[in-house]
Amino acid sequence: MIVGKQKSIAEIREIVSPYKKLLVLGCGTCVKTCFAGGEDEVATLSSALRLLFKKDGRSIYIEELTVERQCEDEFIREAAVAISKNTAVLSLACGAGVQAIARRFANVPVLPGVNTTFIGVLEKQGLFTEECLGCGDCQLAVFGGVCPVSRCAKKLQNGPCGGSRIGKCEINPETDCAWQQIITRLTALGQLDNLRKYNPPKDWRTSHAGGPRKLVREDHVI
Amino acid sequence: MKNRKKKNVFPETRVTPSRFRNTIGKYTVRRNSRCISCGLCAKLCPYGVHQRYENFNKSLRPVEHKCIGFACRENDFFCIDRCPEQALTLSLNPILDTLGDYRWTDEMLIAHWEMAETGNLPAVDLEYSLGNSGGGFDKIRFKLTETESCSGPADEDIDMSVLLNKRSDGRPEKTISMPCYGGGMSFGSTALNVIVGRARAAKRLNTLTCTGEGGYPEEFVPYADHVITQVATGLFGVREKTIQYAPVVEFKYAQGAKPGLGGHLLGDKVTPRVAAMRETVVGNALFSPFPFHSVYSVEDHKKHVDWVKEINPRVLVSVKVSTPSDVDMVAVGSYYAGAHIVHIDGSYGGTGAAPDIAKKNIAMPIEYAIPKVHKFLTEEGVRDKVCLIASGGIRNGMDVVKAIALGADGVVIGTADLVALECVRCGNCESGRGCARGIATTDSELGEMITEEWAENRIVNMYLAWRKEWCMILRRFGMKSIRELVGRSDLLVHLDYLEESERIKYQPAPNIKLVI
Amino acid sequence: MPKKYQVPVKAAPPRFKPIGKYTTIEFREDCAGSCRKCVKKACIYNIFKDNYKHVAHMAEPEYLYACQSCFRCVQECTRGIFSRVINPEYRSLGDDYWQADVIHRTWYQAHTGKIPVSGAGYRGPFVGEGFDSMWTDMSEIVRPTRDGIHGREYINTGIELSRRNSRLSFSEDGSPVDGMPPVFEIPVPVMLRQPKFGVLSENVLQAAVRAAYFLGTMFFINPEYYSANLARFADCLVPCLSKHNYIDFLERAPGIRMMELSYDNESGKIISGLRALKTGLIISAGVPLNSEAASRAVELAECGADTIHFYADSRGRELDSENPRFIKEMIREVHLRLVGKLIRNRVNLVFSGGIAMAEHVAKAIICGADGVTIDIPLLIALECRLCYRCRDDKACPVKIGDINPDWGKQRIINLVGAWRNQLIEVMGAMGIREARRLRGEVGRSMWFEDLEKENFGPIFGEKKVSGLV
Amino acid sequence: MIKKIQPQITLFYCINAFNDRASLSVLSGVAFELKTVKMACSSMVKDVFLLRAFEAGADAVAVFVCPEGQCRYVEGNIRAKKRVNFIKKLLDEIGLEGRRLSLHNAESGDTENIGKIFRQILSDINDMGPNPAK
Amino acid sequence: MKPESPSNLQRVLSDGKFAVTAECGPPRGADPEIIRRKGELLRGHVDAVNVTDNQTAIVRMSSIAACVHLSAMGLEPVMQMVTRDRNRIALQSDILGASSLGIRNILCLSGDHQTFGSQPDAMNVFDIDSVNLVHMVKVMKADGKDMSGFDLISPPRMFIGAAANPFADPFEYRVIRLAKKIDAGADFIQTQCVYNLERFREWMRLAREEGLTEKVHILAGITPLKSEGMAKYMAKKVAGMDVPESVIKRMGGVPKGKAAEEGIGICLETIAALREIKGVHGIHMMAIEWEETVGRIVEAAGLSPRPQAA
Repeated sequence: MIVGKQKSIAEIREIVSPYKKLLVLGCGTCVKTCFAGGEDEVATLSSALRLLFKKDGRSIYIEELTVERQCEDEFIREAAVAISKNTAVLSLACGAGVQAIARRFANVPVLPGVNTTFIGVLEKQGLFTEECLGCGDCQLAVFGGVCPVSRCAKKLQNGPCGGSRIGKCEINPETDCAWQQIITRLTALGQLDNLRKYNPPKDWRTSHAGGPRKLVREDHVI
Repeated sequence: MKNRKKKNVFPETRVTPSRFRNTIGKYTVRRNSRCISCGLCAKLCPYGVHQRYENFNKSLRPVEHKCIGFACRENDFFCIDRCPEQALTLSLNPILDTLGDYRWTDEMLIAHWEMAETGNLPAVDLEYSLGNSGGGFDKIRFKLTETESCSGPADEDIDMSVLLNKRSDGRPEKTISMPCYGGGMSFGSTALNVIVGRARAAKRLNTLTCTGEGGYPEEFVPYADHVITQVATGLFGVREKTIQYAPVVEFKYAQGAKPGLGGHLLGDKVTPRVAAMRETVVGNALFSPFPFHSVYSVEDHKKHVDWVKEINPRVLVSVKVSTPSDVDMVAVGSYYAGAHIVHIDGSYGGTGAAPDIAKKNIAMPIEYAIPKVHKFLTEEGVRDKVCLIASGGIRNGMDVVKAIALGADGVVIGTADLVALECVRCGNCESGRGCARGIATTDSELGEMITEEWAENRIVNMYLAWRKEWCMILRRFGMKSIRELVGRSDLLVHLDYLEESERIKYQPAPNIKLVI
Repeated sequence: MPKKYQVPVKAAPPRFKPIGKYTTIEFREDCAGSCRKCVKKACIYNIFKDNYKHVAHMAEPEYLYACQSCFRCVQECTRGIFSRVINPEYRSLGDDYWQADVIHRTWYQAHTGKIPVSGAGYRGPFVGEGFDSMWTDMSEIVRPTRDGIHGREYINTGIELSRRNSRLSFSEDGSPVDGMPPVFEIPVPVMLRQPKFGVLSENVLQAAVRAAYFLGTMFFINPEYYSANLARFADCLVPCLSKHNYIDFLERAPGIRMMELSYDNESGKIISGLRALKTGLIISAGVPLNSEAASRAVELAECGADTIHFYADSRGRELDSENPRFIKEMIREVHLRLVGKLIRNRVNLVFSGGIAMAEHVAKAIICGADGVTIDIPLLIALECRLCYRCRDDKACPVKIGDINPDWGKQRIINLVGAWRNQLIEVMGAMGIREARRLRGEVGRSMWFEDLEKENFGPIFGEKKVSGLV
Repeated sequence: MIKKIQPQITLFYCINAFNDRASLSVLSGVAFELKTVKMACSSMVKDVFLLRAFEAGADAVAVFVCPEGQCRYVEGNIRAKKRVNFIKKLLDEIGLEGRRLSLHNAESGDTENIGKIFRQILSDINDMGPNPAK
Repeated sequence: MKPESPSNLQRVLSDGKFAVTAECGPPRGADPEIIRRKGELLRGHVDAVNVTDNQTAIVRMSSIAACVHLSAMGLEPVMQMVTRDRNRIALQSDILGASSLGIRNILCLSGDHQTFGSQPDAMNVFDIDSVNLVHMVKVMKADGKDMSGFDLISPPRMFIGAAANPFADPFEYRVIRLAKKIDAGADFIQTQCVYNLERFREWMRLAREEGLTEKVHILAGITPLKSEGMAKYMAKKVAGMDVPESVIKRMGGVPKGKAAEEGIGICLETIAALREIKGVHGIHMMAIEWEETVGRIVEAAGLSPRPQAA
């Protein structure tokens, strides 16, 4: 899932301050799961903003709504009425959701309330870890299911750097060394030979290096 | 002799766990984030509270209903103390506050779920034989004997069978292999898979179940030898054919939970198939009349009985009546009109939907009706000619034998079957889309939550557990057959009728003030 | 065929969310609820979705308590984040007589006008104090109507409030000596009475009085609360007067058909005097239900009261006693005393206090009452939570004082309608077609003590524990 | 004429920790308004309820929870504590002062302690002044 | 400059002599004098001077420029190049440029992560990793092609070095990785500082077993310790460093003024031990901001004078 983190109140205050009527729009999928933009966060943030502005002696009208997904038209549509009643939308979705809303409603300022951080998983309660960079060329089969592109600080393709120590990454002793994990796992799987092979430089065209990406499924286009 | 062979039919237990991911137990075991998934608890616990998939290195949520609780402290496998990270906590499950009621306590429900899962009496310290109602069965106990004899006949040598036809009228001398059979639950009120599952269970246990008044769905045909056709006032789905299928036909005059009221099926439950079966319109609420339009007297009643006997010469006739103050007369009248089985249904019984005022206030509890009818039939000299079946508020295995000792030949069970299928007795059987747990509903989605096989296994398991309890009681009194227990009220005591010094020898009933 | 009495009920939704019984505790941190199998989305009662709708508007978490207790969210949540609890407000709702579920069911009936129906069996104690220690009878075959719930309009729940002469005397020329006494009937054996506490604003009084008027029953009112606004409903008003003010009041309030005189030792005289003065006025005597009740009943019956109205306390207990008896026994005593004196048929007995549920009406009548009056249920119908804060002049949590009288009227009509239907339920099961025939029919009821003695006595011997528990 | 405004306190309490409103009578004589919300477990306080209490005009919000390790729901009071801490931070960010929100382990009948807690809250309000977002 | 002339370092090593290299960090400024002064300190004591490439992710004079300054002084530079800051295009272009300026040695590294440096907010590149870089240089040199396969008009001449850290985890994999670098085209290997001789010996043993010492020249890293504090710092804070407790104790066991001497003593002992290990073909001195000590150590270790360039 996409992991995000709500922006600081100070920052949100800054970006919403020009507006008098604000729709706080949550998204019920990824950012809900990481507690950044679901119904509860919408309610909490709205309440906090009301308090904030009231304290400053300003009046602001805040409406709350959460749709299932802000990245799909069917669900975006459900917000149309609420959006039309407000002068701006504070979207608590990931960047994709913010832009999807912005694109669908040409005349409405759409403001981000969440920093989209990464594609990751809930490792355990309260701990989200990055697991994928979306590089567009998945080589997990070689690496025993552990991705050095997203999980190695140096994206090394040919083994750990000299900083790996007791299974931890040199840049942060709390971070597991991806290569240690790759090696452990391949050892367990009896596939350590994968690592003797030279991995040529990665083709980054499928990643951000290629500019904004598109995925076209010709079979779906009529 | 064919029947004698059948009496000790003893189907095997098929372990059948809950349909739901999280079980409800008396205790709650929580694992906090300190857990390092070392797997020690899974190795330690012999009850299977902590489970692990072989190939999955995270611990699973504890299977709480298997936990034996604080008593486990004595054991060297007590997971709470042994956990190297102190990641486990044990406490009484606070959810119990919201489960159960005065008659079916939380522990009784949980215990029955466990019986239905395993076919055994629970290992957890649950009080499953006594409710919290403060009267009736909950104050009646079997007398203590000098020695709690463990010897005696083995379970499989104890005869639990009941003879249904005692009239010697040339009709089959049908027996069922245990002293209870299933009460009527109509097609329409209860999910089809549930009632078919009950029929399958009845076949495996060699007992009976009953159609209720909703007609005879063809799914019953393979189990026809074990399905009673009910003829109720609505006469829904009653056809010559369905009378001919049946080993027993039951005339339902009244139902304990709503005496004086006909059945009531809300419009929502009348799906196309239900409507077709009942020859009515989809979505129309159905009120059965009360009573039979053609019955004004015992003579009229006799005509009914004769009519059925004429259609099916092998059929036995049961008459189901409620428990008014003259229930004894009614019972005798039924017998004289030709009934083989007199079935009295007490006021605290279960139902799909009934006005609260009726469930609580009308007609007498079965605990009074059984001795009353038994005594009267005996005095009339016809007790040996009729099979007296009791129902309505008979919840558990001990209630069954208490009812028999009070004078019944056997009992009819309804609610307990549903509890085996994980009914929580929330009471919303008829509201909205029907039972949220997929039992008493015809909703297209909810009605598919249960499979026939699952229902069958759970019900069979529960009765196998009960049978173990019955055997213990019979052994205690040196009996080899449940028939020896009938009317042996001398073996019973009632706590309110004992001197203080005597009373303290008996297990007191739970006496908890509930929020109702 | 005469027009049959029916109570037209129609939904009158509550203004405030009723205090619900259950809700879930969720450890939300364990899951954010975006799972495909999320039980919050699957709840068949839609509780969680509704809760979110409310969260934007509510200051207090009351709306959370709408759970129907099916346990599916608890059992199916993939992360097991739910536990269930009882609403602490529900726990403290009412008291051990006016129990939370009684209040709840009253709210339901006032809301819908339907009788409370549920599945599964009875869930309460085997037997209880007071009315809970008796059961009503039923008949397998005899039925007042032969068509299930249809044809019920032929069951008559009406009672009389006027005096009945046991026989007519004629003079030698064949003409009746006394004039035919007026016959005064109400269609339900339930009358309303002004509550002793509560926010009794004009709106509340209007609601109750209009409901009584509409139902054709009576409303017992404290004369201080009488105002000209109520004059057009005079037909249904019964002012509760004393010897000091009855003359003034009767002059001030025209059109009154029935009055009540609170009992004292001059009551007999006053009643005789009034009878002569105001022929046609129905006179009730208001009597405290204490140890003297039965003898006063005899006295009042003999001096010509139409109706004797006994007041127990709010929990249905005998007054002025250290060891009070329950209204059920008191009704028996008064009724049997009059029967013994052969004057039961002269008067009507109405009892008040502790009538909390429809079944109490039926049981009170079986014990020997003609009818009952209710007060606290009226307040509950208007959403009262029996918090008694009004007694300390604190604000009513449900703002009863501000109700719309039409809404309040409908709520009370719904309640009485639902009670009447339940009374019919009981009468139907018993095979009784007239509420008047139910009076004193103890033979058609079953009492705990009798059943125990009759059925358990021969088995268990002598009962060593007195009482019920 | 200036009407002295009484401080308003909203109290969320777990009925297992504290269900004894009578013990609040120790505070009689102290002028403040108290609004109470009882909960079956302190974990029923959601972030948003705490904020709404402030929106409704509370000058301070107190949460009474069971002593650690004694929660009927095992970790309800810990959850409550974490949520309260989260909201405290949020209040600081808003500029409402996190001190306005406090969590206490309470035990029924310990009137002395309860009195102390309330006096502390009142003196805090006195320091901070009324809720500026009223 | 004759393009075919090999580097001095290559010649020393291929002659089977025990090589000495030293590290020299370019200044955080544009003044060439500083690098010249450092070079002067090393002159005559070493066979080549490693010039770091924005070491520890702190901005310094570019490695190429510093190399040219040293080269002009007659010292032989080893240009270090990290993949952190340049993508493959810049790397190749810089290699061609360096070659054109007469730089004949390259040490291919991935580079310290920018979070350790002065500008942790920088974007890193890591387009390719160090093994890829080794391979890339090898292909450019041997096949005369750039990464796209384009024939270079004149291929760069480079003696290709790579780094190895025998002390990092997972230990078993370290030798595999060494082999990988060798296969990719490394001619020589410079290791992380050796304090833990035991572990280094073990690593060398594994490398010998794999036959790697036959294919490549291994230069063991040496860093003289100045103080106990430095020893502790290196042990705890510097990634990939293995300073055994015994060494720290030894440093702490002498009076403060004598600590530097003790550090040098440890160095000398280490060098003596290293020379006994089969397959170690030289040492690489990393005297961090202490270049003046290199000469002393080399002399004391009996490695002076260095063979003269032909």
